[in-house]
Amino acid sequence: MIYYVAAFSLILIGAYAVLVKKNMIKIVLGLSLIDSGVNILLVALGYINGKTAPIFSNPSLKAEGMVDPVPQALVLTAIVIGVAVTALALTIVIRLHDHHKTLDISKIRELKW
Amino acid sequence: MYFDPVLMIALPLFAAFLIPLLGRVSKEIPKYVPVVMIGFNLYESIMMLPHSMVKPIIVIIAAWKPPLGINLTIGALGNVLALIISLVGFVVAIYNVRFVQKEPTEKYHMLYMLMVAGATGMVLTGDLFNLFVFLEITSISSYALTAFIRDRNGAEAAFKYLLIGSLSSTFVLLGIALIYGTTGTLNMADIAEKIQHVDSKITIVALILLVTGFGVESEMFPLNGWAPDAYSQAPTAIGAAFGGIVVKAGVYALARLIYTIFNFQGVFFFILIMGVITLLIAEMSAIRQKQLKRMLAFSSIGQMGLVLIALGLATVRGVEGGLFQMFNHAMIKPLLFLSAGYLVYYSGSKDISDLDGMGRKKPLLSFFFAFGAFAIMGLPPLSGFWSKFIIISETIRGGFVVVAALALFGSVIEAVYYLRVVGRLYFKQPNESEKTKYVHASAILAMSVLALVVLFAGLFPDMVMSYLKPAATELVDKTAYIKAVLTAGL
Amino acid sequence: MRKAIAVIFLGIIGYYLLATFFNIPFGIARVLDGVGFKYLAMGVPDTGAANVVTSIVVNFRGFDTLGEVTVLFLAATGMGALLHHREPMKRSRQNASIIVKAGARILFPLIIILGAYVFVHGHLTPGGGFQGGAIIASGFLLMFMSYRSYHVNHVVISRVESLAGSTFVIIGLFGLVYGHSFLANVLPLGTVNTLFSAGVIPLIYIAVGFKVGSELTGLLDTMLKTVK
Amino acid sequence: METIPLILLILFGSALLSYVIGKINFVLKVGVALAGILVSGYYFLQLYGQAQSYTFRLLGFDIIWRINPLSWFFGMLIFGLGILVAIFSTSYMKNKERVDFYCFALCMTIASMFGIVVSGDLLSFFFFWEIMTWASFLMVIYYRYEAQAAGIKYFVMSMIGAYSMLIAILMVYAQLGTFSFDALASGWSDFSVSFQIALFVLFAIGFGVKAAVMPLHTWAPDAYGMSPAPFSALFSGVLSKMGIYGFALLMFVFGAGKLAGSVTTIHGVALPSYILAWFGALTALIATLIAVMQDDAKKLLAYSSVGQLGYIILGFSLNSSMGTTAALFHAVNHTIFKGMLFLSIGAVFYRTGTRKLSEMGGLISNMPYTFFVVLLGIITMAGIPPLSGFVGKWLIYEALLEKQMVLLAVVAFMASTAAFLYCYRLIFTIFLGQRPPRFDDVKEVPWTQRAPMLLLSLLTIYLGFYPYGLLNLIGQAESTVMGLVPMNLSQSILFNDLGHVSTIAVMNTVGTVFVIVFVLFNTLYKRSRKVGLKDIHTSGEVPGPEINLHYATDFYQPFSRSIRYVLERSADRLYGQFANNLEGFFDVLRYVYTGNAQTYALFVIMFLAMLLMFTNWLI
Amino acid sequence: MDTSFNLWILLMPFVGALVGLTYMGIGRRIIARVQHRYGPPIFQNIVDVLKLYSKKTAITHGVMFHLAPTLAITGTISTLMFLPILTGPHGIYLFSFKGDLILLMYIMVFGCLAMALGAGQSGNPNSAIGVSRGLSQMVGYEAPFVIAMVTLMVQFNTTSVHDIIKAQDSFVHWNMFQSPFAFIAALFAFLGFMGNKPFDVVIAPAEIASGPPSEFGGKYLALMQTNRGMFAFVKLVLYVDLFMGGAANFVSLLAKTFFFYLIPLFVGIVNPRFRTEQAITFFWKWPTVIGLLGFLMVIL
Repeated sequence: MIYYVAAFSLILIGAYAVLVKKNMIKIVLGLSLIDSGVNILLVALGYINGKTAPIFSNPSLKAEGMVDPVPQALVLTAIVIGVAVTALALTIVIRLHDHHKTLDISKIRELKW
Repeated sequence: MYFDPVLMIALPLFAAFLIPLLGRVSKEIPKYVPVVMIGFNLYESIMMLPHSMVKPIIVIIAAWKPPLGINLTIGALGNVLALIISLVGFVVAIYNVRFVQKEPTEKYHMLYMLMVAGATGMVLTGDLFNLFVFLEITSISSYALTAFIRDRNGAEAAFKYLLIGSLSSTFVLLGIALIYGTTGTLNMADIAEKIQHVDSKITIVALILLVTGFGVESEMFPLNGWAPDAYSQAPTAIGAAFGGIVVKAGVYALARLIYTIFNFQGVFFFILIMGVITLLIAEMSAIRQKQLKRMLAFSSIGQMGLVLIALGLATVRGVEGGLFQMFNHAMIKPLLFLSAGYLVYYSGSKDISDLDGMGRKKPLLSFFFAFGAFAIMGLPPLSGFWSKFIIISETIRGGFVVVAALALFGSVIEAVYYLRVVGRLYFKQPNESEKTKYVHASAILAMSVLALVVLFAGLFPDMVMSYLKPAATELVDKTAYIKAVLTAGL
Repeated sequence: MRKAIAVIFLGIIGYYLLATFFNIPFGIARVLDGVGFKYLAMGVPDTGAANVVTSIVVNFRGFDTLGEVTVLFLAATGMGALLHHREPMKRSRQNASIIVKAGARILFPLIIILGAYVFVHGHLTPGGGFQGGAIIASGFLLMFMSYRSYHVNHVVISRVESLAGSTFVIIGLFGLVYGHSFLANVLPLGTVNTLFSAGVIPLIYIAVGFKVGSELTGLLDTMLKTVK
Repeated sequence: METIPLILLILFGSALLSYVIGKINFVLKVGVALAGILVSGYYFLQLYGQAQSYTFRLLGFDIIWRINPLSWFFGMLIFGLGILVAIFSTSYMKNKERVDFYCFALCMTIASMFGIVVSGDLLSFFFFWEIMTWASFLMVIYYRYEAQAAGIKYFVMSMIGAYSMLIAILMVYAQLGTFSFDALASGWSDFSVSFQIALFVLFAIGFGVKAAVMPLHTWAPDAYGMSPAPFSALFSGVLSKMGIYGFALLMFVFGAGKLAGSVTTIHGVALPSYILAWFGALTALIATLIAVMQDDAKKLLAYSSVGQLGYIILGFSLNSSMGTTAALFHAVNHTIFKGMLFLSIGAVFYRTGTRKLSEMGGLISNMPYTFFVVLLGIITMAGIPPLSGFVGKWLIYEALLEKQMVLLAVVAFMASTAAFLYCYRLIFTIFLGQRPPRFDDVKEVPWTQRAPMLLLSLLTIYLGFYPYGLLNLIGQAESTVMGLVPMNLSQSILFNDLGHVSTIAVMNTVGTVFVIVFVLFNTLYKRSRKVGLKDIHTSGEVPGPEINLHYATDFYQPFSRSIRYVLERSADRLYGQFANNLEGFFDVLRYVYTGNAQTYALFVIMFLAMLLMFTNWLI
Repeated sequence: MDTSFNLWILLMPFVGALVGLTYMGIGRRIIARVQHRYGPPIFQNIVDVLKLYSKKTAITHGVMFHLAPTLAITGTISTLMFLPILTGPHGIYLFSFKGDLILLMYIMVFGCLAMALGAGQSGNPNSAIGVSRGLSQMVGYEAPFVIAMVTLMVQFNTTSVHDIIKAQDSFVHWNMFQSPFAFIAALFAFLGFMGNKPFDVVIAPAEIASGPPSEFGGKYLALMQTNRGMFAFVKLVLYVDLFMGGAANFVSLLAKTFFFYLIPLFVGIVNPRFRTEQAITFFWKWPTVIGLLGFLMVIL
């Protein structure tokens, strides 16, 4: 259970950062926090008590003794997506900084109504 | 004869990887690669149309049968939407060839092609996580394209879109995690079958997470904060593409969700209500807009609201109307955006008030804009009328007379602000006419293709409807879909 | 004010999500006939890869990985498009201390070898293309941080990137032409736990490794270009 | 190829053709338009007695196009005035620009009107209704720059009308599952009372906008005023009749008249139609009072036609055979004299270039034919006996008295007397009185414009003398389509259990008396001396050329002071204010998009939280 | 058609004109008597008309001006034709069986329109102002008149004048007593019709030089005067038919019509002139209210 709680607390802290923090870099950090939270959750879903990683390094290992591999595959993809989004977000933050000379998101509100 | 449908996604990706290499060879080639690739997609979806009407074409990837491997299910619905996306993509690609002058054109074309490929992927895939991956491809390319114009607002719009888009993708991921946690499979048909046995408390939360995620992409009311900025600040061609492609894929995903995967009756009524609210608020804020493109953005959100209403009706005829409306919107909105782009380009400023008398200086452009405006308002001889008529008749048949009245009130508002712009084009004294720049031939070709399709669909609606009926039936009763997918391998 | 609203609503969401997740029992195999256990059962015999996760990532759900690679490619092109020749910001950046420079010179080749090892043995040991590429990129990051003047030749990076990406797709097309579906495993599986086993998987993972490695270094390079 | 789709094809074809070929030269475009209308008119005449019908399926709905006496009757109006307007506009539009746009809109409007009249089911009815709306909208905005406001107001109001009608149509479709008229006619009685009333109100709003019933009429003066003269003749003459055709359908073919059984009735008429009667009567009175005060000729005629339409609606809502005959007869009258007057105003505008009554005067010697046409026009409009106007008025009063509707009769009478005021104002300020020097060399309009006007005026005389041909046609339409007992015209006099008038006797007496007096008066005396215009009794000193002796501005100043109350209440300003604060409300709504990315993110989170709470509470 | 009928058709206009003019002569003498002077002989009006007829020359301002008097006279004569003048055994009905009350109400306007058109073409601003005042006032007094007429029609459930006359068979059943409110409203309207003092703003002698007919001279004026006389006679006969059960023989016709002629005369003598809007609002206040009271009587 503790893993779920950990994952969700990570997600909520990240979301809090996104919603409240003014500095855009912190927002992007919040986003990546949420990503990592979700990833932890995904892996936790696949875990089965008392079983090992799904790698048949030596023939003696049996299929029953292994954890569910699919969430781990999904996490792999999710992490890379997280990286891509964060990279793009940071580029856009750089561009915004070029134009607006500030990182405070509440100051960048020209497109409204 | 059609090639293996997976090429519709594989080839564009392959071309995207190759463009940097080709770029070295000669500066000109990247410009035409998207046209070729999306043209191939168009050819492919047209050729597949007769087959998919009869029985969904199941394409197995990596030689593993559906529940294990990923598969593309090209049913009537998927095929129709793929056709729409590739048609709009093709037309806008033609428009792009000449319109994009700014330096990293090579990268622009790559991003554009991948966006179209991502959207096609979303529409065709039969696997939930694969849908998420293609959603990510489409949204990331849209983030990059929104910020493509190097001015103050482009980056701001892109950041808003990115922030909300990534939030939505996390919710989708959470939803997928929840579904996998309870059903243990990722194939849509498989999930649809196994979801009944799961305790309804969990499935409803999964549904909410997924609906919120895809709702952001299909511009439901509280979630569409990003849409007006993204549409208006993106380059013209991309604005048109947003309306025609990205949002379509989002709405398809939402429809696939509520119709096939979950069967929870309350959600239809909820979608209906959200559709009406989206329509009204979008139309009401559109009427007060000062800038042309931002007004078109709001009107596009309004049209999506109408589609959501149609989807919320949960009857075959209603879904048919929704699909027809999607088709019309996909044809008309790019026409409006492209002509608006040129009008803004010539009048020098984005504001509507500076469009006075453009009807005199640029008669052809203003004619296209007026034609689009008349079509979107739903005036009889054009196709907009039929789709709106079917949707409203189905809403009233479903008993939601108040909803129908509100939708009609929305379209009256829409008529007002479109007429104001058309009026300004034709009826105001043209201010002094500075040097007249000519309109690129490729743009004219693109717009006239769209206009002809709209007129043709308006005069012969039965032709279009004959393809939409099987699509709607396939969406509404999911048993056929599940059976087709799960027995594909045997 | 905004803080209060945010906390309240996040609390509500947290409460409800946790409530639903508590219904999902942790740590026991909830769904017996789930896809995961099928993969475990047929993972080794059918794909020949010892590491079942790799076989899922590359073979069973290879299409996802293709999408995956395009996402990364997109991020790289996006960054390239957005940060196109803008004049870099003026910020002082002095060289790292001598210890770091010396250490970096020694460690750099080792890191590259480790990365290569990881993505070559993707189908045997834990890790694979993505992890290996990341390690290689971290090696380059080390060099960037230690030497102020160090920068990578961008043309080579993008060429490697495209080549790797296109090899991935070409292998897929091979599957289509020879096997009966895109990304099908065409080469012989070979014996389990040996280097040349599990057919196409190692080839794909090597391509992915190169791609991820070059892309991440490319990202770092464009980021660094923004600062003189 | 059956005649009905053939006619429609020709009309729509000629519309497109005249626009496309129009680019080449002038004669072709107007020629094509005129040819198109003439040929389809010829085919239409062949349809006289037949009851043809042509059905096909479209989008899963079945479309029926049929012709029956009632639709033939209205088709006659369309083609009658349509052909004359086309002939008139061949010369009127000679040197104007954008004539191909004009011909396109003209043909499209005529085609869509014919479509409405011919359609046998609600879907094609609505389809052509919308085409008519935007085709006439194109025409209203013909004079580009100042016509935009009028055009948008017209378009929005007719959209509102059309959409309320759409809701009614679809409610019917929801209940009956089919659009066809006869299914609706048979199914109408077994709807619940509240459903019937809802349908009645929605349809009434839809048709009321087009027939310019009082609260919904604000678009009419601007739209008629702004559109080019020949089209405004068609606009008020025939286009408003489509609203009347709608009412005819609603009251009799759909059977809203049978509503009486289930709803409280007054004087044997169901409450909703009684209220409609009051709307019609008040429209007649108030529109006429406003018309008296207008200075622009077209606005005056526009308000007057709103008033006359009020009469027709009054006739329909009486739900009696006499009432319907009165309404249909008056509809024909209205088309004829409104067509005449608008065409003659157009002719005057064609020559003098101005429509303001105060700027004109004394054109009788310059344009005698137009004067004669306007004279006959106002005599018919005021309903003075020898001409056909009186017959229409007589039928309406008989119908009202037959139903013992006393107050309505008084209001109708008052409206027709007040009508007399603006008739005189129209003819006096333009043709009589002193002529401003700049109009001295004004010539008469060419024959292509005079012929249609004169033809129409001869028609009023013929109908005044022998209306029974037309009354038979109406009787035929009533008995077959509307299920009403037509008026008996046995002894070829207007007969009703209350009283009777022999129109032949009236015409004969007036004619012979005039001839006798004229002969007596002229032969006994040699010709009298003609004096110049300025040579008048001004007690001695001769008025100089610059003194304006033409009393035209503020013609009914004392009268306007006495009806000040009515003039202040203008529905137009009311709608204007309503639209403004509606738009103000929209403005407030727009501020939801604050522009701050975090607020949007907060919206998403709130949406999710609300949803979770709601569904959790639900399950 | 028997000869007496043809004879009456030719004679009746002249009889009407003579009776009308003599009433006007008598009226002028009565007004003079009230103003302490003798006033001209009774047949003064007839003599003036004959003098005007004998005039050789006359000026005209155009076609409409020339036709106006003829049309006016035609209007009045044709109204006369449709009016049952003498009821009873050997009554004079002329064409009255061919038309009904609504026809009469409308054909009376024919004459006024003709005169208005003539005045319009005369080019004299005074006549134009006179016409506009006349028309506005007409709308004023039309209200009570119409209410009275409609009450009668609804009460006897007929629109033909003959049935109304038949319904008033005996003295007691005259409409004057049967429907008093309608009668009073009609009387107020009658004041407006006759255009005497309180409501003579139309021809206001001082202000606008005798209003519409100011430009008419010579034989046109003559025709105008005969028309005024005949029109007065027509209105009197109509009122007699409607409210006094029509006249059996000529003497009772003269008596009844003279009784009606005196009412506006006496009212005119004592009252100053109303402005146009005062006149209109006057007619729309009390007379209309009384008329509506008549309604309630009929409906209940």
